[in-house]
Amino acid sequence: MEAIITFKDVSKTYESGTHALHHISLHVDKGEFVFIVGPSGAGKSTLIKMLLREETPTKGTVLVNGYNLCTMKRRHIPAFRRTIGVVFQDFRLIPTMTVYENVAFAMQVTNVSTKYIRRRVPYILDLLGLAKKARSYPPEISGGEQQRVALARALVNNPALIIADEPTGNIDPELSYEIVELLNEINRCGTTIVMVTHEHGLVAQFDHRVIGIEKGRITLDRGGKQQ
Amino acid sequence: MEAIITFKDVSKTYESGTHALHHISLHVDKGEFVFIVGPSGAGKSTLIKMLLREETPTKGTVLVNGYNLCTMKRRHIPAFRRTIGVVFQDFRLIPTMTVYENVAFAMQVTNVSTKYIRRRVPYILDLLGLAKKARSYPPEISGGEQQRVALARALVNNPALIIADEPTGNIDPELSYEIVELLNEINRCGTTIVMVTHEHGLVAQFDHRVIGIEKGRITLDRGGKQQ
Amino acid sequence: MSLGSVKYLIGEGARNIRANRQMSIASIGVLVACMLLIGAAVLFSLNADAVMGYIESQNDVVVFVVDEADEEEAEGLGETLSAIENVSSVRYISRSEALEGQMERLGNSAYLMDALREDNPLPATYYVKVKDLEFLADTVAKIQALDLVLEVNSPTDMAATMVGIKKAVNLGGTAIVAILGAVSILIVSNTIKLTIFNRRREISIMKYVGATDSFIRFPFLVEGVIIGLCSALLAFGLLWVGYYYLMDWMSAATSSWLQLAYQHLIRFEDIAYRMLGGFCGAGAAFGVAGALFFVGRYLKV
Amino acid sequence: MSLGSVKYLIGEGARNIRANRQMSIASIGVLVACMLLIGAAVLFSLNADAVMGYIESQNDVVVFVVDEADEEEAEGLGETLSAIENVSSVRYISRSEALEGQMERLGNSAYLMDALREDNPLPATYYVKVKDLEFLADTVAKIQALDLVLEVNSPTDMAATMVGIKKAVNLGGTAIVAILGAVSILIVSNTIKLTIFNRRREISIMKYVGATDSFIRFPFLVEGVIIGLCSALLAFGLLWVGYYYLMDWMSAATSSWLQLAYQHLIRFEDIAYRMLGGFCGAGAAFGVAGALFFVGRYLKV
Ligand SMILES: Nc1ncnc2c1ncn2[C@@H]1O[C@H](COP(=O)(O)OP(=O)(O)OP(=O)(O)O)[C@@H](O)[C@H]1O
Ligand SMILES: Nc1ncnc2c1ncn2[C@@H]1O[C@H](COP(=O)(O)OP(=O)(O)OP(=O)(O)O)[C@@H](O)[C@H]1O
Ligand SMILES: [Mg+2]
Ligand SMILES: [Mg+2]
Repeated sequence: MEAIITFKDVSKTYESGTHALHHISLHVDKGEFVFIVGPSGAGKSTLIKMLLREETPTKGTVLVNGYNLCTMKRRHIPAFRRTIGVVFQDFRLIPTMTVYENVAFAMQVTNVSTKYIRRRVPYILDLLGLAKKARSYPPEISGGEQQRVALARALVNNPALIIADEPTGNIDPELSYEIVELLNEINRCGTTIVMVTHEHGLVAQFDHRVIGIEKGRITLDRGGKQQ
Repeated sequence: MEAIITFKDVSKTYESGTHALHHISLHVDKGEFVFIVGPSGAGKSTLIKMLLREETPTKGTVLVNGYNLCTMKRRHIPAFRRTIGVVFQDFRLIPTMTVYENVAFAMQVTNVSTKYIRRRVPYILDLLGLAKKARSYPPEISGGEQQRVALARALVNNPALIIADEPTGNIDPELSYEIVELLNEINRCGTTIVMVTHEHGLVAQFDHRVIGIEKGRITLDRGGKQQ
Repeated sequence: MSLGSVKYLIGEGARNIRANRQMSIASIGVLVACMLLIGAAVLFSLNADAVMGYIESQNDVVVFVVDEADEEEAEGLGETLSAIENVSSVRYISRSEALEGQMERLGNSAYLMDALREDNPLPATYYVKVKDLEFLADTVAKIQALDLVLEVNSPTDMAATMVGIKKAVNLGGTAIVAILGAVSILIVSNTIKLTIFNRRREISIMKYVGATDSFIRFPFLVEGVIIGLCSALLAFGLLWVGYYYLMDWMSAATSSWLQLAYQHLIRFEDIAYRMLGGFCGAGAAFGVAGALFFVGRYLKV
Repeated sequence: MSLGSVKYLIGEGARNIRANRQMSIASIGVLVACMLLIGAAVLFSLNADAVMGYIESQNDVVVFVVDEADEEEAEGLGETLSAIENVSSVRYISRSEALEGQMERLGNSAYLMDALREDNPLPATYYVKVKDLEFLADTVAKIQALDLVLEVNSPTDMAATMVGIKKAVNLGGTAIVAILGAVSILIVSNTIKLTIFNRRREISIMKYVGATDSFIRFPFLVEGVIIGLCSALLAFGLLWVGYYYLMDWMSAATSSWLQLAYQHLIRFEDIAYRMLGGFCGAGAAFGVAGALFFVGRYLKV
């Protein structure tokens, strides 16, 4: 199958001197659902940030969605990022925008019609149980609600690739299950999903590929039984 | 036993009109270990914020550590807060201070000797596996590391009451277990602990009192077998 | 960008002003303060220039006519004088008028000169006003070369002084406005920096969601231009009111000096359009500078 | 607070300047700009005052002595005049000196007055300088009342003008400094607001950890005072250098008017201490204002 994510011998050393990733090589095919697990500080978020070109590798090559992130021009980054939906570990909601505006913003940048935005955003918010919070500002909602807004923003554009860095860390187990079920549903329609999680329960319930990272190295790469 | 936390018929309605808590009455005795569980948006963080006087109840009375939080003078708040160690759901680390300084700051405000601070802070950081990150700034460390810094800050003053709002949401299960084990240890020495968590696994492993909150009401209050 | 996008982005700019109220108010305060300073300096230097011009025009070149000249010849000289390029006006004082003037000037001691009435030693005189004091020496030389001219007394020293003062006023005014301008740019750009620094996280989040640089900049531009134009109007209004109060106060002043100055002050209406234009331009530049120069550094994520 | 705490808090203040480099630089820029403006205005108005004072001192009251007075009597009058309160100096011109002076003033036309040599109609004269033109009328009345005084010609109109201009310069100078001061306070307080607004989250976190208001304020105070004092020194140095260059330029100027003005300008050293004091005071006030007024609103958590 066609690869949507390719890491070729990628290493990352932060300016502070921390070696976050060591010689990572990795393929994720179109349509896969990948869990990334590992202890705190292992380098999971660093890997995710690399996929978004928030960080660039110190060594090696990263290819995502057909873009070579190491050689791409700065002006092509926005177009590239629009092909991806991301849930950040620290949410990254804009505090001066309401929940609705935060989600709508991700659509506005893609140049779709206002009419479509007006229909799509409430639909997604409703899907994640946020309908009542549409007009609240991020600091006025609970941690779990904020996390779901971040998720809503990642889903709203129907991206080909969804990257989620612990999208259920602040959410109760029942809702977490529903959310992964939703992602599973989306995955079935062909969207590739990469999800970092600490919840072994979820990983066990959904039988997908699992990549384990420890101290910046891949220590586990187990395919799900669907493969 | 003596009560350290007392909620008397507390209701909270936010300015936005959200009824976050309805007629909550609650006692926590000195030396107890209490898990608070419940779905996202149930009002757990609101309850925690009330304990810290970050929010004041719309109706009812809150007594913590011998202070009546509804009638206390503004100038007594700092002294009151120093008797409590808190892990916030959103960490609340100061981004312009290093990890070390963030933890040391909580000690500086209590007026203890510099010598003691210099000994105590590295000890606590080491205990939480943060020794190597002491000189990093919060935006330069991983989510789980940030969460542990917040925990270190809560523990460093040996407070009589520790309040933790999802202190393990960003931490892998093994480390989470160790952290709750650590809190358990501290609890055995007489410290009262109130911990909000979504991880049913942890709640099951440590057999303590569990308070369940749903839609702003207490729906469950089950004593652990120690009681 | 589609029309929908542009509409959205303009709306965003307007919304941001409300969302960042504290910053908007602070920016407007700083901008108005700077514009007021510059506006006041411009008004002051234009007025000083006008008053100096008036004082300059009060200086006469004194031309003594030879005693031999009769009335007709003297008149002819007057016409010749008027024809000289740099001469703006000519006033004739006959010999007897000159004596009377002299006596008048002595005041109560005038009788001392009574003895001179019979044999008037004073010559007939032309008081000549020149257009531009800077070319006074030239003009005096031309007059001196004329027939019937006994003697030319020119206020060379006074002229040098006046030319000096006028140059100083011009130079000083320009310098003050330039310095205020430079200082204002420093202050305003620091304010813009602070305001945008405050929102660096917001900007980086937008980039991570896939916004292009111009998509992020445009609302900043709209916001800055709105704030700039509001400040321009506010500063213009305040300056107008302040100037009118000042004029009012001067017109009521008893000092003849202030009265004299008052009559030669420029009216606000005379420069209102240019000033409003300048303010609005500066205000708009505020928005452009903010969006183009200062947002840029936070876009590199 | 213990000594350890105070040391820690001072250290925090210094550290914050580095930690918030962007904001510190912006604040210093704004402060220096404002101080430069005010300092320049103060220097200008003090100098204008000094020059006006010199010009004022050039005005003479002319006292004509009666013809009957002999040399001795005239000298006596001089002493009496000097003794009058508001009189600063007295200069005597005898009758013959007066005539020669008159002739000199006529320049080449002096021969016109040759006839008067025999029967000099001009009186002996005292040129009296007064200390304060404002009380000129009083002084003139006193002189008029003296014996041997034939006539007093006083520059009443000139005096009124000079008094008017001096008042205007004083008033204008004070007004400019006051307005600049007010504008600066507006600008600086807006800058402080922005800087502290930027750190509202930090402040609230400190409160949640149990810091008292004063514990949070103290580092802001230290930080503000350090920034204020740095700005004061910077502004003072820049002003000093600038003033010296200006003086240098004026001393080299060929215009006699500028030369004259130059000789009566005040030296920077004469006001350096007061100005440095003022700047440092304003700088320190910056820190105090920031810590006391503007931090306050974010402490209420
Ligand atoms: N911006 C940065 N500068 C320097 N070091 C960093 C930076 N970000 C992360 N690190 C370090 O790199 C290592 C890997 O961090 P990363 O965020 O990838 O961990 P993680 O696997 O996501 O952990 P967690 O589960 O706690 O989120 C950690 O040691 C961290 O301290
Ligand atoms: N500052 C606020 N202003 C208005 N509404 C708020 C505010 N904070 C919380 N709420 C609302 O109050 C309700 C309870 O919020 P709370 O943060 O207590 O939930 P929680 O139990 O902590 O949820 P989570 O598990 O997601 O953190 C939610 O509906 C939330 O949207
Ligand atoms: Mg992470
Ligand atoms: Mg919560």
